[in-house]
Amino acid sequence: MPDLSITIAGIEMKNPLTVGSGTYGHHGRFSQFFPVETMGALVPKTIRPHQWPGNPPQRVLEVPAGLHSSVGIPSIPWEQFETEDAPRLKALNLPVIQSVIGRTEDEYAEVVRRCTELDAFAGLELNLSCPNLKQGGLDFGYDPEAAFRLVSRARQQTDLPLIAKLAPDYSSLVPVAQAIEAAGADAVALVNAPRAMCIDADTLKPMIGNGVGALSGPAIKPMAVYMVWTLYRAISLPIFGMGGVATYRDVIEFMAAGAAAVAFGTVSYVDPMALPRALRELEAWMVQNGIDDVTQLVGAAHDADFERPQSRRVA
Amino acid sequence: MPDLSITIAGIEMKNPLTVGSGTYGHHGRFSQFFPVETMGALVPKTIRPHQWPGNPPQRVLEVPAGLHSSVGIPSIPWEQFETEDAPRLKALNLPVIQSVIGRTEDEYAEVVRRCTELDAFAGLELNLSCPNLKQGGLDFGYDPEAAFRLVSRARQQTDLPLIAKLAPDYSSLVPVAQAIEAAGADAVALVNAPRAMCIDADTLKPMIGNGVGALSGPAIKPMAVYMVWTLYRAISLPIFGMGGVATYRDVIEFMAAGAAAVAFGTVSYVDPMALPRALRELEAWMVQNGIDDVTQLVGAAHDADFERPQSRRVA
Amino acid sequence: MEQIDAPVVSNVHLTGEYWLLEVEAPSVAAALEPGQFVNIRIRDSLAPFLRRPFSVYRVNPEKTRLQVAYKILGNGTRLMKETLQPGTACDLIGPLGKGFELPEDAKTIALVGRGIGIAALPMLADLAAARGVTSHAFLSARSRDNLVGAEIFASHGGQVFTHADDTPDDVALVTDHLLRMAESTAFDALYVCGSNRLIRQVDQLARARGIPAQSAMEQHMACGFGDCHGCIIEVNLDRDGDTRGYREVCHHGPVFDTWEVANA
Amino acid sequence: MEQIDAPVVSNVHLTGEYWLLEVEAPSVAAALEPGQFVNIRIRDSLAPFLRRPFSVYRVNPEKTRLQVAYKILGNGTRLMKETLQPGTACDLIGPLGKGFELPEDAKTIALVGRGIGIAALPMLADLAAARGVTSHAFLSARSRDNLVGAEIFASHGGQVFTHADDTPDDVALVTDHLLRMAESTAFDALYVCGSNRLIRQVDQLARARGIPAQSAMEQHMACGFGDCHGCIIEVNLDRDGDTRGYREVCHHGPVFDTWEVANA
Ligand SMILES: Cc1cc2nc3c(=O)[nH]c(=O)nc-3n(C[C@H](O)[C@H](O)[C@H](O)COP(=O)(O)OP(=O)(O)OC[C@H]3O[C@@H](n4cnc5c(N)ncnc54)[C@H](O)[C@@H]3O)c2cc1C
Ligand SMILES: Cc1cc2nc3c(=O)[nH]c(=O)nc-3n(C[C@H](O)[C@H](O)[C@H](O)COP(=O)(O)OP(=O)(O)OC[C@H]3O[C@@H](n4cnc5c(N)ncnc54)[C@H](O)[C@@H]3O)c2cc1C
Ligand SMILES: Cc1cc2nc3c(=O)[nH]c(=O)nc-3n(C[C@H](O)[C@H](O)[C@H](O)COP(=O)(O)O)c2cc1C
Ligand SMILES: Cc1cc2nc3c(=O)[nH]c(=O)nc-3n(C[C@H](O)[C@H](O)[C@H](O)COP(=O)(O)O)c2cc1C
Ligand code: FES
Ligand code: FES
Repeated sequence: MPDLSITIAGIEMKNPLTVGSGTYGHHGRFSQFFPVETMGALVPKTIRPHQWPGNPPQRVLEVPAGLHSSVGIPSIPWEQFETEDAPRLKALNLPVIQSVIGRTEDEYAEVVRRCTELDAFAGLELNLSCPNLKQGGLDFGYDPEAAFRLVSRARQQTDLPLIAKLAPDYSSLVPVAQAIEAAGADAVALVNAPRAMCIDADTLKPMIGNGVGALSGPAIKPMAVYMVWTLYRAISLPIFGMGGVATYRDVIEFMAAGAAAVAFGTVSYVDPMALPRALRELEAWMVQNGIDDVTQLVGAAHDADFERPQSRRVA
Repeated sequence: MPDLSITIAGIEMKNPLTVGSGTYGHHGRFSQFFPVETMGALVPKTIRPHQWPGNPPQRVLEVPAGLHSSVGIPSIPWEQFETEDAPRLKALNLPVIQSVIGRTEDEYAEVVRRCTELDAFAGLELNLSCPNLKQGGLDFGYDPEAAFRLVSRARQQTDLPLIAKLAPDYSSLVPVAQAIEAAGADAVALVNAPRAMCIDADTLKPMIGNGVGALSGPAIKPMAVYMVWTLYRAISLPIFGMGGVATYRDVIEFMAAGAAAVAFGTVSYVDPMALPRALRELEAWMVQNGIDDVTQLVGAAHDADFERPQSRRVA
Repeated sequence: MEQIDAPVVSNVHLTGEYWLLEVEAPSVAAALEPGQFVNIRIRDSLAPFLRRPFSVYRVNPEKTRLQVAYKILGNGTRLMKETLQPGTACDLIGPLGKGFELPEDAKTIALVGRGIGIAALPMLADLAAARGVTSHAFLSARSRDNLVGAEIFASHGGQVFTHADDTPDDVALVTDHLLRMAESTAFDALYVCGSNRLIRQVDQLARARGIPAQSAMEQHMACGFGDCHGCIIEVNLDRDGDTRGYREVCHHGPVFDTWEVANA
Repeated sequence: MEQIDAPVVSNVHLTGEYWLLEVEAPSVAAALEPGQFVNIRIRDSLAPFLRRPFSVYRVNPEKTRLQVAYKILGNGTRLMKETLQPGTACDLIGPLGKGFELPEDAKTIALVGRGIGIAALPMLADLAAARGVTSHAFLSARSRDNLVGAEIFASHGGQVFTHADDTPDDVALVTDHLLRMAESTAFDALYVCGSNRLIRQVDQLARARGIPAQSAMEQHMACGFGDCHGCIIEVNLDRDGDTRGYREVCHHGPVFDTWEVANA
């Protein structure tokens, strides 16, 4: 029996598989295709510190090898999250990493503090894909200084492992990740779904209610793998890799690029058993290839003589 | 008969369709599926000012709804380009916009000067997707200052219409485009194919000889449309739009987002008649919808009350 | 709700623009209620990428098979017609969503459908018949040959009124028949699917009579089982329409009370 | 070179892991030379996205049809087997690339193939026979039932030597047969496809005898017609291998002289 367990950002996962926030269940409620405890850790949908209905319809649309969506992170009232969802999540027999977002630095700090107080989570993920309206609408996660401040303030609010989640951006990727590392995050997660738009040739208007949406699914995988590979060379923090993962081979691909844990996202809508199947097949593949510890795969695609920056905070 | 002609960056095109540099023919030689004069303008593959063999094999790979490639812009010796290709291009009965690249600012300026002297082209396209090795390998096209200097120097070397071609990058998109506009370019082209990587789960190594490659084809279209839409709101320069275009509906989509001309790229490898078919169908669609001038489509997806920045240099 | 590989029994032309897919799916068929839907993965492939949601048209009396009546619209339904043939299996998730409620004491109901929206109603007619409830059907379509399943409604003994846009008759909307019949008939509940105009008319009649009315709704879906938050429509949260909110069609619906969706 | 919709005549199991597709393609078949290839779009769809290149196995005597022998490898070839059935048409570009050169004065040639590489050779054997050239075939595969097309080579009267890895015999490589025969036979040209080891052996023999030798090569392709620069392999630019360079398989090849590719 190969060892599939990993420790990432101090969180012990019995296997490296998890889910992309927002793609598996509402906060405390999940589809029941397989036991949630099958995965190594659960990342529920991002929660806001205030109620929010989300974006207007139409919210989802099929695009080539992917999904175009703009859900807008609807959030239930905080009291409901606190009294209904959090206890249900806490009762689960696996680490739960709650994803959070705010519209301002203060809101980010606020939701981190509140989530910490709930004492229900193994870690917190900061969803940095929020437009920073004070700075012309560029995502917090695209701006090294904004990201540094956000993570620093979150760090002050919590002793829980902190993961910062980035959307793909070529030019800011490395400086932002370095800023996040310097600010005391314990891990990074990437990629969040990049921004996208589809225009209807009949109406000449955007097809999604919000106009601008995201792109996810297999279409983005080659970009996501490149981003993980690049960050693995640039920072010492462990990486939650994702973007179009669908099979055990995709899991291996992301791990070889440098991810310590790998998340299933959009694929679960289409093939809800993709994660448990990949887990089984990953294990079989390891047996077949004589790999007895899954951590051996992490970063395996980097040149033999390549040395990773040394990890500072993380075991 | 609807009017399909456009004038972009001072270049008169009898229709808005063109090809993405590098996806239609070698410099002076094209596949003969349809007369090259069918399109509104021809953009041949990027030329370097010096000979270069290009990247090692394997160079291309199928990925979900797209192509992963790393050809590396092989270039024939300049003398050969000058004596064989340029005359052939000049003899064509359509505007030819030659794409150029350098490894340094000096090389960019040099190749712009030389191409201008050939007196064979209707315009020049600066391919800014070259890693700026002096600046840590970030593409010139991701750095507003580098892009400003490149375009300014190119501007000094030529009176030909100058088009700057960008790869997709969320955070630098607008500042770079503004820098390009300020430096005197006549148009922008986007998107070049974003960087990507595929790792083989059998060997745990990248599948492409160069390790890092590009992603092109329908997979990237929703991102490309978003980028065009964003730039249309931010700058006044006309836009050559591309990224995954395959049908006349994609042409309409890019034009509605803000492109004045639209380029067919990867699709031509799979469906070499895609461009002439789209042209026919676009015209039929215009007749059916009572649109008598194709320029009416440009930017049609923007809100009725949205006003575009005023064009400075361009008719 | 479960995911199964349902062997295809048949996949044949139904009428007009519609096809009928029948699959072997005992566990799903046995659990299905009228108005619920299934979500079909047409091919294990990236194109089409998403599943396609369809109302269940009918379940056989043994509850071992289910039928879907579908219209060829785009790439997914075209491939559905071409590739789901006997000998293959169909990857299907179901039953999904919340079905129609047939009040315990109902005696007479009206089923109002337009176009492919009619496909959500035969199973309800079957249930009504089984419970001894009389159902009258009011069907409309753009053309006569697209009046899907009229014979099913007729077979249960209720009246069937039809209206086709391409055939001149004495009504403007098929609901004119409904309103006329309602003058002399006490309906206990109304059901509607396929047109916002019909929903509004049915809702008005229901309000006037103080009887329940429900409608099956559609929205683009990514998952179909409540995970993606993708399939919302805006609904009335109160009968006066003073407060509005979003509800997921796959989870709170596809069946809504007409007062919720009358101005959707 | 042209793009056509070629009606499928048949698509049947050939032997071992191989299938045989036959299509109606008069203009392409008439223009084809042995060693050239066609590029097939299996479906008008995003999956598979790229075309798939295949050597032409044979052309019928009337030159109206062409055959492709293919191995089920991945998604593309699997769909090729499943969907290209009589009644459908196959979107095909061809003839592509540069074929084999058969010297005007050749009398005796050797054809050496391994695995699916053999599929590039029958058309050359047919041409040789038509020109009165004797061709001897040297075929190897992993297993006996994968020795594609042995009967074709035999039908032209030359000798056919085979070697299957799963069947013990007296040679290590099928080229051992070639070397033995070469002791008593004056070959005028050698042709090889399917294995780098075989190419090296054939190249050595050709160099020793001062005769031409050619090999058909493979590389991943995006376009197949010279537009993408994608399908290069590294080749010797001189016979000593002192200078090396890249050449596109679809344009300069797929047939190369063995000295070009002996250490590819
Ligand atoms: C609960 C529910 C029940 C339905 N029942 C039926 C039925 O019984 N018979 C029937 O013919 N159709 C039904 N539909 C509509 C059916 O789902 C669409 O016609 C089908 O998805 C079209 O797929 P396509 O690939 O052919 O079309 P395309 O237009 O190519 O599809 C592109 C995308 O849009 C989505 N889409 C297109 N139209 C609709 C629609 N009306 N509703 C939701 N998504 C859509 C597709 O699912 C796909 O993701 C139902 C829809 C829902 C939500
Ligand atoms: C000039 C030429 C002639 C060929 N002749 C034949 C033939 O006669 N019979 C035959 O069975 N095969 C032949 N091949 C190989 C054939 O193209 C591949 O087996 C086929 O493309 C595999 O597709 P797939 O989708 O089943 O496999 P996958 O592995 O799923 O394909 C994934 C991608 O890799 C490419 N690919 C995989 N293997 C090869 C390969 N060996 N060469 C080039 N591209 C590859 C595919 O085209 C596709 O783009 C030839 C290849 C070339 C270049
Ligand atoms: C419908 C939808 C909703 C999502 N919601 C969230 C979210 O709330 N928070 C978040 O961090 N990421 C969210 N994501 C992004 C995913 O977690 C993931 O990062 C992204 O989709 C890329 O992975 P994939 O291609 O495998 O889906 C969402 C994605 C989709 C498609
Ligand atoms: C194989 C290949 C080679 C390319 N070569 C060039 C090039 O030389 N110069 C350039 O500016 N863009 C080049 N491109 C990018 C295309 O012109 C285009 O910008 C990009 O592929 C996006 O469009 P598409 O998705 O329609 O292909 C190349 C793309 C491919 C796939
Ligand atoms: S379709 Fe995913 S929540 Fe309804
Ligand atoms: S496959 Fe495109 S150049 Fe050879």
